[in-house]
Amino acid sequence: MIALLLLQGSLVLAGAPLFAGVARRLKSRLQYRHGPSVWQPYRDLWKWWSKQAVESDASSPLTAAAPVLVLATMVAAVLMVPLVAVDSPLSGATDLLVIVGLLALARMVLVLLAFDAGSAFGGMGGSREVAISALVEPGLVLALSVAAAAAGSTDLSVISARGQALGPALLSAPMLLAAAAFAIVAVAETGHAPIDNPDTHLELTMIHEGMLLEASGRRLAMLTYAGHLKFVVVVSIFMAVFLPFGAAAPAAVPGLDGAAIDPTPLALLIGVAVAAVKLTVATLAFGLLDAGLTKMRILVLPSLLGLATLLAVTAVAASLWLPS
Amino acid sequence: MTAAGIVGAVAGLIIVLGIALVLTRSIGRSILLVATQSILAGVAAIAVGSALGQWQIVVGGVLAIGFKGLAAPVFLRSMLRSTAVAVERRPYLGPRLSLLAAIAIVFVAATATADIGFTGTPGAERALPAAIAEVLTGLLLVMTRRKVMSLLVGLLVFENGIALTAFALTYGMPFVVELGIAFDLLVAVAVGWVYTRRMVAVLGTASTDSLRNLRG
Amino acid sequence: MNGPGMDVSLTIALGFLALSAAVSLLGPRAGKTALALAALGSVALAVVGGLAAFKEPVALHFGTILGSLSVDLRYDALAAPFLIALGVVGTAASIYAMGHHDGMRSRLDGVAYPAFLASLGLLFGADTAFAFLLAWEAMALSSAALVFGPRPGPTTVRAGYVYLALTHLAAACLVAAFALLGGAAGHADFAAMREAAQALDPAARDVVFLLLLVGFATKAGIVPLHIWLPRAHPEAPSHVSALMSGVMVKAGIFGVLRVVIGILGPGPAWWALAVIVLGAGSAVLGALYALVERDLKRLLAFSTIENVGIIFLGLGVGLLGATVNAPALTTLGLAAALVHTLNHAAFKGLLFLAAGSIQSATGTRDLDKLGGLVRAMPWTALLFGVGAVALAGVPPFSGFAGEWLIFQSLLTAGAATAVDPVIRIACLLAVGALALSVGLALGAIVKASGSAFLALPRSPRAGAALEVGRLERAAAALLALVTLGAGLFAGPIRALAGTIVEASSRPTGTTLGGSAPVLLGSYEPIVVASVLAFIVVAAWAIGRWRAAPVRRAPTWACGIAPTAAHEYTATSFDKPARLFFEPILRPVRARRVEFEPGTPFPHRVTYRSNVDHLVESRLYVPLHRASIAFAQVARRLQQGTLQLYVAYTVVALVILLVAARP
Amino acid sequence: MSDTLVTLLALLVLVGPAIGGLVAWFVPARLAGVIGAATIVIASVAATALAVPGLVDAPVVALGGLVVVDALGGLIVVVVASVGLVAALGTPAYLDHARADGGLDARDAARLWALMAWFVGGLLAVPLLDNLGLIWVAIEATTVVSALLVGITRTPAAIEAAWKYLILGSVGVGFALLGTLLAYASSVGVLGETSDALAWTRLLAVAPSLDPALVRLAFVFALVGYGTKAGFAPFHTWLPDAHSQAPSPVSATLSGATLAVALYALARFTQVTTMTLGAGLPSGLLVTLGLLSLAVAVPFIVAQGDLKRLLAYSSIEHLGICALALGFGGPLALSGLALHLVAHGLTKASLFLSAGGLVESGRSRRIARLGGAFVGNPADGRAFVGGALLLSGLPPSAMFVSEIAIIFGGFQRGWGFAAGLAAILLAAAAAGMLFHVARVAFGDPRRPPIPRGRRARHLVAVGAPLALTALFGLWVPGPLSAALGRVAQVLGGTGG
Repeated sequence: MIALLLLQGSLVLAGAPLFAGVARRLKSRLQYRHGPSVWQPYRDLWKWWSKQAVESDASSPLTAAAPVLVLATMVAAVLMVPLVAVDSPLSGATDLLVIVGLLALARMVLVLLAFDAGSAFGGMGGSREVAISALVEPGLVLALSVAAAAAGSTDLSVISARGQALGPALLSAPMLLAAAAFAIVAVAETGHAPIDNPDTHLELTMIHEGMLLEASGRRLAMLTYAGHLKFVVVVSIFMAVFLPFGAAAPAAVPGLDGAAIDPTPLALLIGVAVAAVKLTVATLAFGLLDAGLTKMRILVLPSLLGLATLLAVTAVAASLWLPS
Repeated sequence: MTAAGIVGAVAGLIIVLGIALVLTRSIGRSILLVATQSILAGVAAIAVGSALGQWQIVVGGVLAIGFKGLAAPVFLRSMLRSTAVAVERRPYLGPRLSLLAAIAIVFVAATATADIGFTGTPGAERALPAAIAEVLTGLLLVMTRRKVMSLLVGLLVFENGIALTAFALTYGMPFVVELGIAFDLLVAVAVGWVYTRRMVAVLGTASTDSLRNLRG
Repeated sequence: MNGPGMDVSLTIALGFLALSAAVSLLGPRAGKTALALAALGSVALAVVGGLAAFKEPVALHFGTILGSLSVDLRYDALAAPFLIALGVVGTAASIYAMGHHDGMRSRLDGVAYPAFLASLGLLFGADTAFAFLLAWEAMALSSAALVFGPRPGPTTVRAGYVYLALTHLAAACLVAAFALLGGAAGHADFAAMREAAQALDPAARDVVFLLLLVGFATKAGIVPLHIWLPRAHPEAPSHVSALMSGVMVKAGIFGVLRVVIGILGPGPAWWALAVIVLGAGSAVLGALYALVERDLKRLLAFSTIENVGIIFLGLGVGLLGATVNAPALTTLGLAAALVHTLNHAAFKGLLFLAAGSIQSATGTRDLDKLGGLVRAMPWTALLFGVGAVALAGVPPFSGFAGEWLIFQSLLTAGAATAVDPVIRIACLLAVGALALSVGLALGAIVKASGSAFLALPRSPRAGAALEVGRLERAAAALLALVTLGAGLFAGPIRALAGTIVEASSRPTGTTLGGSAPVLLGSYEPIVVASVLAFIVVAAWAIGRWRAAPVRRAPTWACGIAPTAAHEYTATSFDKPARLFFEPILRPVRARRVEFEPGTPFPHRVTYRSNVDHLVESRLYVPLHRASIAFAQVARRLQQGTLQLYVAYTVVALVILLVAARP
Repeated sequence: MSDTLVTLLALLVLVGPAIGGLVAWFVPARLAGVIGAATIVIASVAATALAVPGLVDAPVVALGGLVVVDALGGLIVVVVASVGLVAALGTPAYLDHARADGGLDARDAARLWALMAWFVGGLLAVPLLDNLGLIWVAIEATTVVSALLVGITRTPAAIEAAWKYLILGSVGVGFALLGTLLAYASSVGVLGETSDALAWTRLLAVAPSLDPALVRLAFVFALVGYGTKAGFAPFHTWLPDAHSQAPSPVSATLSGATLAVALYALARFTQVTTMTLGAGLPSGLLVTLGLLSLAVAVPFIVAQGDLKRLLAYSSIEHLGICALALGFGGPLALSGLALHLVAHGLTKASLFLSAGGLVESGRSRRIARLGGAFVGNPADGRAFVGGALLLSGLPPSAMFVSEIAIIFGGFQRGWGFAAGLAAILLAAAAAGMLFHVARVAFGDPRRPPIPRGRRARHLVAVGAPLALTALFGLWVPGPLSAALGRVAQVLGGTGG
């Protein structure tokens, strides 16, 4: 278990900014721009890390504490999500509801941070984030609960183990509907087009960026890095529940005392490779979305997110009548 | 003339007086009619009492004559004098309708007694319908007259009806109770007299039209 | 020493409360000692709760009032958690009141407050219908007295009246229900009623269920019977609203557990469906109205409606388990409801106390006029923060622990093949509704804490606020500790709740619950908390390692000097939500722009937006108007003519004669 | 107790008030006050002394069988005596105010005391007499005397109320006489033409053999007659006018005692009829009229504008509950009825006195103009609010106990639907009452109220009954609960 913890932790912590770079690079190339190099996020993080932090004189100690809390939550979430192997590093202690809860905790601290500086843009970003996340939650949880009800447990490791065992039969109608719903919700959660524009600093349109506007120096670095981690967490939930194939399954022959022994080193290597491929594919998909779609008007969002919830609801109804 | 014969005759007379009461408009005349009714009933009681040799019934008759025949009309007369108008100008029931009502009352009284069909004292078969007719006439008067004195007259007729029923069923109630009833009735009329004077003094009229502002 | 311990501590508790009432009669000066006695009384009640949880229940007979109506008490396992909640929140509220300026406003408060605590204590132990109803109405009357207070303004009078009238009407339903239930049993104690209830024919059982549901849902504040809650709570002094939201509202939950499930027993499936639908509706609407509320205490009151809705979801699953005779599901559902009831009692009590501190420091509850309190009131900010994270339902805090269990029970019910599909879908959709309400609640509490504590103060009073006294902070700190503890030790509390549900069902003979709740997923709060803590420390250390000192500068506001006017107020914060949920909220906007005379430049812009509470405007207002209109028409019966009245008598006589024909 | 003492007490109660009243009528005002109050107090104490043994164990017989006091009679005597005392205590304060603002002159004050003496004397006599005829005479006498009391203030409204009370009362009670007469006719066949034939003790003994047709008619007429006096709907139309226009001590006695006495007379008829025809007819009619009274009272309470009329309609509502209880029968409902009569008598008497105080200090009867009672007239204000809370059946009140007993009793006896409907109507009426009470109690007074003299007697008269009602709500003392049980047993008859 410790090996998995270290392996998955280090890989994700190292690789997260890369995926952001790849997405941005793809978007610019699709827009016939050369665009920054794929490693640019690392340079940004390092630059902010060494700069002096400036905070508003109206702010409270929360401005110092919030970035640390958000980053810690995201790192914890990374360790609780099965990515490399079927089991997440902390698989015994948490399930999908806890991870969704952690995302909510991070969001709460971020919105409070947005309030703290007393600027209009922070408030605007925070209020939109809250309203959108309220619409996202039902779709998100319902989609996941379809899989949970089918698997008979809300632990992600159990769900992905079952998915892996089922193989292609996993993609039955309810699961597909749930996957579609989750996809829409994932876009809203990670802040990509058509709901939010991750690269813009145009005050009226940014949601996630708006909350970070007042952060600077190491705080900005932490918050941006947390954003990258969040992307990995959301994608790995999607993969674990809907595309668990290839993740390192526990060894085929259970150990003497019947407990599943840790996956063999070879399986782990395959797992890492497969995870990398999956993450890249997702990044490219989000990149395509960013390039292809413009940002929707905020008042039209309920219809899109309502569609996601509707898909989830139909998935739930279908899951009762069709064998999922 | 046997006791039953006297009772029968008196009953017939009382019914006629009842019809007259319903038709008349002048309050003076209605007071006279109700007084004669009471006296007749008293006379019938005395006759039957002396015939049967029961002193209670005789004393009952005397009480009826004394209280309802004489004392009550005195109060009613003085009430009449205290107000200018002595005629029921617009009772709630027109002349034709009141005639119809009087006949209906007699008809209803007759069928009611036949329907109930229990036997009271001898001669009751004539007295009971008259009694019930008087009860209904009394109620009709109270429901259709506007002047306060007429209401009291209606009450007296209603009371006569009940006394006659008592007489028809059991030759009246035990003496103490008869005394109490008569006394209460007299005090009721006296209170009516007091309030009529007060009403004329304060409201200036004796008609119930001015007694209609306590609502809801 | 199992039995006597309980009645000794109960008499001590009631003794303290009676003493408190007596001392308060001596005059306002004795307020503090009276409240101290009330605090001791609450502690004693908590002790009784503790004993009841682990000892065998003991019957205490207080005396017969009239014929077969007697007051008997029996504190069993089910009463234990509620008593403990009452004890803890009661102690905190009393200590808070000791330090608060309107803790003991008059002699009436002095008597009503201990009476309120005592009636709640008696309610949880009532073992006969009469004792239950006596405690129920005494609770309503004493809390109404506290809401009215010595010098109530017109809004307080309206709020107090609506509260008392609705509670009294609900109590009438309870009286009818108990009468129906106890009809054959001759109103002996609950045990005899339990047998009688099984013998009732199904139609009668349905009527009893509906009456009980209306009675208990009104007290719990379930939509559409909730309109008194957001009116009464803000008018009461904060320590009383903490008790009302924390414990009194739970009397409705206790009623469902004790009477509907305990006495009436399992019924047809639509019972569970009704409870689940009501729960989901209340959760979503409660959270939605909380999000768009500007008054801090009304916001907390609406969030109580949301949390009670969530608890009803748990109760619904419990009822469902009893219907399909799946003991594991019943234990899970009821344990989830019990855990969230206790957690909510603690963190909502904490939030109301903190809100009380804000109101006494700034003199207002309007979030738009607050702001920047964190600098002047750091302690209150921290304590409100603890309550806020609990209310937001984020791990590893106590709100999440309860909601996680409710999620588990709904998912278990959804996955249970024994349940017919319609209800399984309802359970799974309830999962969506619960998720929506949690999201909205997070928005509401973030708006409240952000606009109250952070950035610049938006009114002179908020700017000049001072931290509240030591006692008030200590009381809130007590509840904060309980909240944090309940969050971390959710695992053991969960198991304890399972055993309590199972123990309280044993004497009934019906196998209501199995062992500790069987869960679909795993959630070890201690592991999650320690991982988080470790990473936070590591990140903080790395963040501080050779970092340049932080420079403070005014916020950049496009070149003009930043003022409080630039900030996002509470109203502006929930504008997107108001627009997103426009069909339900029907926001009404009034904008007035005053220009400098003769110039196109606006001198002042006033903006008012309020939300139309549909339940009230579509259901209660027309109902009220219709009843007044009917009364006006009925009053024409008495329009004054003497002759008509005599006609009434004669007509009635004729009807009676006809009716009495042999 | 020795025979001579019993006879002395009986005579004192039956004859004393008449003489006392007569003396008070012709004596100047100040002396009349003393004599009148003394008469009422002595008569009440004597009656209670006579009745209590009957309440606790075997019925008391006096004056050769003319006076018989069993548990039910004893209870009514206690109710009338206590209400009489409260009214007597409250009268001086009322007279001070009425004479101060010119409503009554010295002659009227003396006359009021005399009439009050006769009124309470008549009411005390009814439960003692063992003769239905004499009971009717006593009730008619009280009606006539109270008619004089209602209109004593000579205002147009008072005169109108007095007339309506007199006419409607006489018509109603006339039917009661018809009922008594028919009962007498039915018993003459069995007992012969002696005055015993009207003694309800004998009637009860010989009831099964009475002529059913006559008894049926007798019950219907008695129900209409005594129903009018007890204020059952639809015969209630005189009650709001009379109780709201009468001086407050008079309306206290009217509401507290007269309605109970009328119910007592009706209860006697119900007993006899139940023994003869079985419980079917009486309980059916009583439950119907009870529900009708509740239903009629609710809209008038909800949309009421006048303070005293509010209390009058609440009396109609509470007598409706008593009719229900009498109709339900059974030990629980009937002991609830007994407790309810006591509690309602006490609370309503105190409420009318405090309402009188509020009307005087607020100088208006309109509820809308009587705001700020707590500030303007704290003594009466607090008493009124406390009394109203007790009246609407909130816990510390004995009416909470009795209403639950009656509703539970109703379900037990199979009247599920009626009892359930009654519970809802009661709550609606209570909600209406609380709405008006809140308007009166809080807010700031519209006009500077004149400080009412804090006459100690008025405060005792208003406070003591409320304290008693609250006490009985929490703890019914041993002897009282035993007495209530005996009343229920007596009322329940053998049917039980």
